[in-house]
Amino acid sequence: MKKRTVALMVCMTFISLWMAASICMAAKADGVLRVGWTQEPRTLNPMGYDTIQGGMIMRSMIYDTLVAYDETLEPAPMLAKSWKVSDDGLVWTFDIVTRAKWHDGRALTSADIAFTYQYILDNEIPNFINYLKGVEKVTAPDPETLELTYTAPIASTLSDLSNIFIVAKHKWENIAGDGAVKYENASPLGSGPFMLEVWKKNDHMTFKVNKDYWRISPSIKQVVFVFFSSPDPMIMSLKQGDIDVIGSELTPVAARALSRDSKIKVVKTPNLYYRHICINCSDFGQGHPALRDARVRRALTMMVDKEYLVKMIHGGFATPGVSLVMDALPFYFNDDIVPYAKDADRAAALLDEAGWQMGKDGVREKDGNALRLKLLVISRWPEEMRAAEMIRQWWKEIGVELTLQSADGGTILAELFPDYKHDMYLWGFSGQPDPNFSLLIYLSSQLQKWNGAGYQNAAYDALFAAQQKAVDPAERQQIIYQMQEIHYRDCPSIVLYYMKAVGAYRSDDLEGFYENTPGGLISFLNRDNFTRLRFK
Amino acid sequence: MNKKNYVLKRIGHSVLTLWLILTLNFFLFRMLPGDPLRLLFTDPRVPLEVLEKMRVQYGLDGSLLHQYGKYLLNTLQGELGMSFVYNMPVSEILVERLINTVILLLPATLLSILLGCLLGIVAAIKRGRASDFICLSLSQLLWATPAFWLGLIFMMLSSGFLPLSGMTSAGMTFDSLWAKGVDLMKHMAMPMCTLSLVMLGQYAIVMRNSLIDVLTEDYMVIARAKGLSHVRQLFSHALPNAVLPVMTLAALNLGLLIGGAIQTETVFTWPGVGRLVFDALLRRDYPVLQGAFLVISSCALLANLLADLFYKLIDPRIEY
Amino acid sequence: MNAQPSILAVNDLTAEFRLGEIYYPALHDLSFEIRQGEIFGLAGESGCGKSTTATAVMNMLPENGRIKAGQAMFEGRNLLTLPEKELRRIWWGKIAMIFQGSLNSLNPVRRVGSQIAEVLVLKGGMNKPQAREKVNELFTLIGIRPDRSRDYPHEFSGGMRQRVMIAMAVCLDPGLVIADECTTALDVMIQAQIVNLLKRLNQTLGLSMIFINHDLALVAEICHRVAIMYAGRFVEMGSVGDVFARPAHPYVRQLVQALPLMEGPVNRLKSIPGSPPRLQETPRGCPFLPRCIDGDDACANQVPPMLPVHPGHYAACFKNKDAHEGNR
Amino acid sequence: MTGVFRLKVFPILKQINKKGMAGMIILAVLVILAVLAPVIAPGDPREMAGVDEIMLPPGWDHWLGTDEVGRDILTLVLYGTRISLLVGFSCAAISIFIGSVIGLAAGYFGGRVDDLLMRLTDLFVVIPRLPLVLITVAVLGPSLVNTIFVIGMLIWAGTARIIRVQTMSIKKRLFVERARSLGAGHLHIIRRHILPNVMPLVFANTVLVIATSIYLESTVSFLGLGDPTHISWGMILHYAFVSVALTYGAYWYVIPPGVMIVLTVLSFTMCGYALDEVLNPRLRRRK
Repeated sequence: MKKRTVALMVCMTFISLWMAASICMAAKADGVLRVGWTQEPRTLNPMGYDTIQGGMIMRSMIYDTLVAYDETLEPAPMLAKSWKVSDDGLVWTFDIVTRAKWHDGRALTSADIAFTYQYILDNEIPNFINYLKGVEKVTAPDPETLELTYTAPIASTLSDLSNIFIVAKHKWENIAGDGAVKYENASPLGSGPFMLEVWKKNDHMTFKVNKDYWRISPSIKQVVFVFFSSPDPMIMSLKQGDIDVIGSELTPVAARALSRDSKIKVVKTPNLYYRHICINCSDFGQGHPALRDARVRRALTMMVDKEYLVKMIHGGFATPGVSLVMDALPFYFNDDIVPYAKDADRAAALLDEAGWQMGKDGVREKDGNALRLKLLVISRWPEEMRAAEMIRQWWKEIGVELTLQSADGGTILAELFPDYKHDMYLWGFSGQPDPNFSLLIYLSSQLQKWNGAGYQNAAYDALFAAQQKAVDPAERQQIIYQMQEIHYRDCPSIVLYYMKAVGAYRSDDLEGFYENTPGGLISFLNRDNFTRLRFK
Repeated sequence: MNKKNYVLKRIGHSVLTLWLILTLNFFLFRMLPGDPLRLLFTDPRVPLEVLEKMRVQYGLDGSLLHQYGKYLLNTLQGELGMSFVYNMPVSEILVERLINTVILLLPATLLSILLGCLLGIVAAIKRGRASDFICLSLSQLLWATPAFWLGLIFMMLSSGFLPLSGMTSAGMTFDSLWAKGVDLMKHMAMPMCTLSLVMLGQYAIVMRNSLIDVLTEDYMVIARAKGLSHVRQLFSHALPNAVLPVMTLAALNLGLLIGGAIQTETVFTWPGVGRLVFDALLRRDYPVLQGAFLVISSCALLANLLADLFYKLIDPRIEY
Repeated sequence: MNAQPSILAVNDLTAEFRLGEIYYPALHDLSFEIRQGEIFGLAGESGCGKSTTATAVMNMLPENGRIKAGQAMFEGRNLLTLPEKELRRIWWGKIAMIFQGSLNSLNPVRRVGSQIAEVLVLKGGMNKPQAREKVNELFTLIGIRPDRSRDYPHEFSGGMRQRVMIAMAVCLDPGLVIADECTTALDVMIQAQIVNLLKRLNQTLGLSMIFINHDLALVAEICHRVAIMYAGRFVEMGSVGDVFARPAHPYVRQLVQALPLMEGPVNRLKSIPGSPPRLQETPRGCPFLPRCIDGDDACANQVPPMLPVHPGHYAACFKNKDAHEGNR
Repeated sequence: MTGVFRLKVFPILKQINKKGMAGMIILAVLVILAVLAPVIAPGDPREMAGVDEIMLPPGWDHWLGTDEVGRDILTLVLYGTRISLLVGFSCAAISIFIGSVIGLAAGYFGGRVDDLLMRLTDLFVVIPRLPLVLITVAVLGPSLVNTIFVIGMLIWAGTARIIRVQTMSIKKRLFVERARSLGAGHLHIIRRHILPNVMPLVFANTVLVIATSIYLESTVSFLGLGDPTHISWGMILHYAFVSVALTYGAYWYVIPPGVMIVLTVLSFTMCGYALDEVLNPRLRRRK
């Protein structure tokens, strides 16, 4: 009897609490920016390994780098006020600022930077080791000077260094090198404009402003990243005003839905990101033999109407892909290349020429081998399955039968390595502000690594080596133009479209965003947005 | 067989089942296509030597049997490995998430049992009449409704006046603990309703059938013959008996509840175990999946065992 | 015996049960009376309507049953027309019941003591300590240690549970106790204990009782008067001596013949070929006709009423007169 | 295996309650819709319209509106029926087969075999279903065949238990003893005596298993582990969720597939219970 009464009372209390809840409201504190985010980082340990691009912005809030990018993705000073390079391109000398301070008040000197680089080199930190390739010696002759000595000139040095976060020597010298990757770094010690306050995993991450930041002082007091698993609740929360900004993850439909709202501004920026169909052209793999013939690949490329796909699937939120360097890097993007127009006759002629004759059942064949291909489509993006469906129909016109298979990243990688069992796969590719990385993925030396196409071309490899050493930008531009032409002729991949970063913010509340920098509103490439924006 | 033996036997079976779960858990994740480490370090820039170093760190070296032994040993010591995604021990993540999940599931379960029983009682008392038909149909309808869909519908309906995601309003300041509680309650309202409603149907049906059985028992005739009022007959004599199967069901339903939690937590972005599983699935965080699966299964196993023992001990009609 | 006033008088009791949409008669025109201090037996095959009679008399038929006609006069009031609110005062306070499945008659999740105390408090107007006192007293009466009143039903043996049930039945000193198959499923020794307890209570408390049982031997042993039922009707009624020594109805005759002469093992009623009619089929004539050895056309056209065989001895058979005389 | 299906269809149909009948009629309609989808659907599920036809609310051209790439939702839902029913039936076939074999073996042979098989069954009863299905599908990779296979492989435990109990009770009956004494082999006894008696229960159980499978598949698909090349109802809802239909207020995108799931699961359940009531002697008394 008594127990029942207690239970009843508990229930009643609960219900009344809940009803009271719908009346009470909580107040939003001033100067708190709430960012909707789906790509929760793995770790805030700068040495820790993170595939998720989303984590870069958070680290860049805590940590500074030696150099940064400006709005046009050109190297700009940060911890280094200025720099010079020796005539042979082997020795770089950086002047380090004197005002920089760690969050604990200690001064940041060139010794910290040298320590960071040395630590990476000594412990082969996977995150950064490639950015210090060719570094022979790191020295800090005095607190305001840093010297890097390379074994060979590297054109992308500044861009590379802008990716490495500088850690405090007095903290990290106590962390054993072999544990660095797994180090949890629960309370990161940095020198950046923000400090980590709370990270409730899977829920939110709060940063408070570093009032003593040596560069500029942000006007916002706090940044909260609210983590979502799926876009819809996030976007509805923006509409409701539960969050203030969504960085760069809007789909065209969402952007349409939001642009109807007068309180919200939708922002489209270029992005260092494209989606492509990577074709297995390796002669050692188990892919379809026809794909080893560049003519067949060109015919297939011709039969993809990228304009149409962009219109159908990505609205105005992408541009048709042309070359393997994104159009967000206008200096290196070869705009002389004219994309193939969709032309079934020419494509058919190419296939005929390659010896693939139309068979009775409408599928081309050669030596009893039918031109039946399989495309693995990454399962994360349903819209790409639809793109693939359209491609399947276009290719059917020229007698190529395509089957589609949805696969997650792991499955694709398992097909890829080490045997190159696939025919082709549709995936995304994220570039960097330097074209180096975009070019690297078709090098023979990248087989079993980045080179998913299994593409091998000595001329291409030689050009790559040449551009890497070309410290003169104009010269480098010319070499990179040539490389794009080779890719255009050989078609180891079909670059489908360059995606735009689409974000949105509450324009009734916020102002001061830089809206043209590639990468979106909230991005590593655009990290000064946090110090720049303010509440109305 | 006496009680003690029965209990021992039942516990023995559960231990055996636990071992099977552990084994299943281990080999399930070894069925993955490709190298698990490749999945972790999808960036092929990582040098192979580094990869091998990582392999040792994540316990992925050595023969399968060796790994299995190590896995069993570690698990028994409560070590569930390191998350691929978050650089922290799986057990730590799980503890935090479990608390959040319990915060959501406990009231939802209580509510669903309460409402389900009410519905079941009404149906049983009005057996064969229109209200019975309505209650029963409603219960079956709710039972057939997927939690995720109901969640979507609720989300569509509640947008504008209730927060749609998370457990707390991030970036808000609260004057008092009370305001904080209120905030939690508002976040909880929709996921809790969703879960309660989809669970409710089952309880209603079981309650109805159980109560109908009880009402025809001799002691209910005696209770009536004793001249007790209807209310007293129901609450004092029928319900204590009829509620037993419902309680057992509640314990056995733990597994189902977790399934519901995965769906609702995903839809409403609730930071619990369910969403952890979902996120881990998307990001292929296998250590977390493995750990979460083990914990979930063990909880279900324990609930199952307790329900069984509780039921058999309390109900004299069951023979051993 | 005749001098005792009657405590319950039942006239023309007819009851029906609903199966699907249709009501089928289950009890036909039952008339009998129970006298003060008397043990009245009701016997017959299972399904013949004994238990239904008991519940119908108390006006507590299950939901799908209803009383069609008749009266059950108890203390000057007709139980069959009283509203349930009024009936509750009579139930247990004046008329109590003991059931067959004693395990199921006691609520399995409540302590036995509290089940008795519940009645004492709610209907006997006692407070809790008084009720506890009374429970102890009753337990002593039925020969169980009073401290066991805190146990649960399943902790008792079958016989003990039945005794607890009896204690519960008599706790408010009712005028009448209906004992429905209260010895079934108990072994012979325990049966004897129970029967002795009932006899003792009958003698010491002057308890009237309806003793429903399919075991004729037991009925013969404990009852003063007895009625034998077949297919929802009385086929014979009279004093135990009359009915068992001089059965007038062919059905009863066969039953009695099947009884062992000496007191022996329990004899179950299963030796008569054929089976009683189902509830759904109501024959126009004598329901026993298909199994009767000396029925004729007259029996097929009309249901035989209860005809007096002898003062206080009635049988529902057109052929009974001779039988009675012959047995003299 | 002739003689196994000694179910007399018409007497059973006569005994089925009204709800069961309603369920059967709905199911019949669903099956017809699934079979005739290409004929009655107003469009092609793969056909996508231009940007100006996306997310259209219901209207004359598109009775249930369009999705985010301009496909007709009515068409998608109709084709979804095919996949969902296919999944339901295939999963049930696998699970019933496994469940029957294990249940029969455990019940018939008893002893050690029974002990062993029942521990295995316990395992699958205890383990929460959805996480296991999700994880296994994730491990094997998302494809329709995998989904069917996994669901079928993981939900047989209930069936096995029911069949075991029934087999044991039949085995106890005399005629099996007699048949065995005549020197019949185990297979013969199982086929001639046990299967025909177990089959009705299996049948009723199958219907319930189908409901469970459809429910599970829709959840798996919704959570993004389905096969994007095959449109099931769960998949449509998944697309709706990731294409932010809720923000758009596209109720026409969210409601129809869900209603179909509920309707299908509900009608299978009602049929299952109704059949169970008729075929399972244990349940008859509750009527």
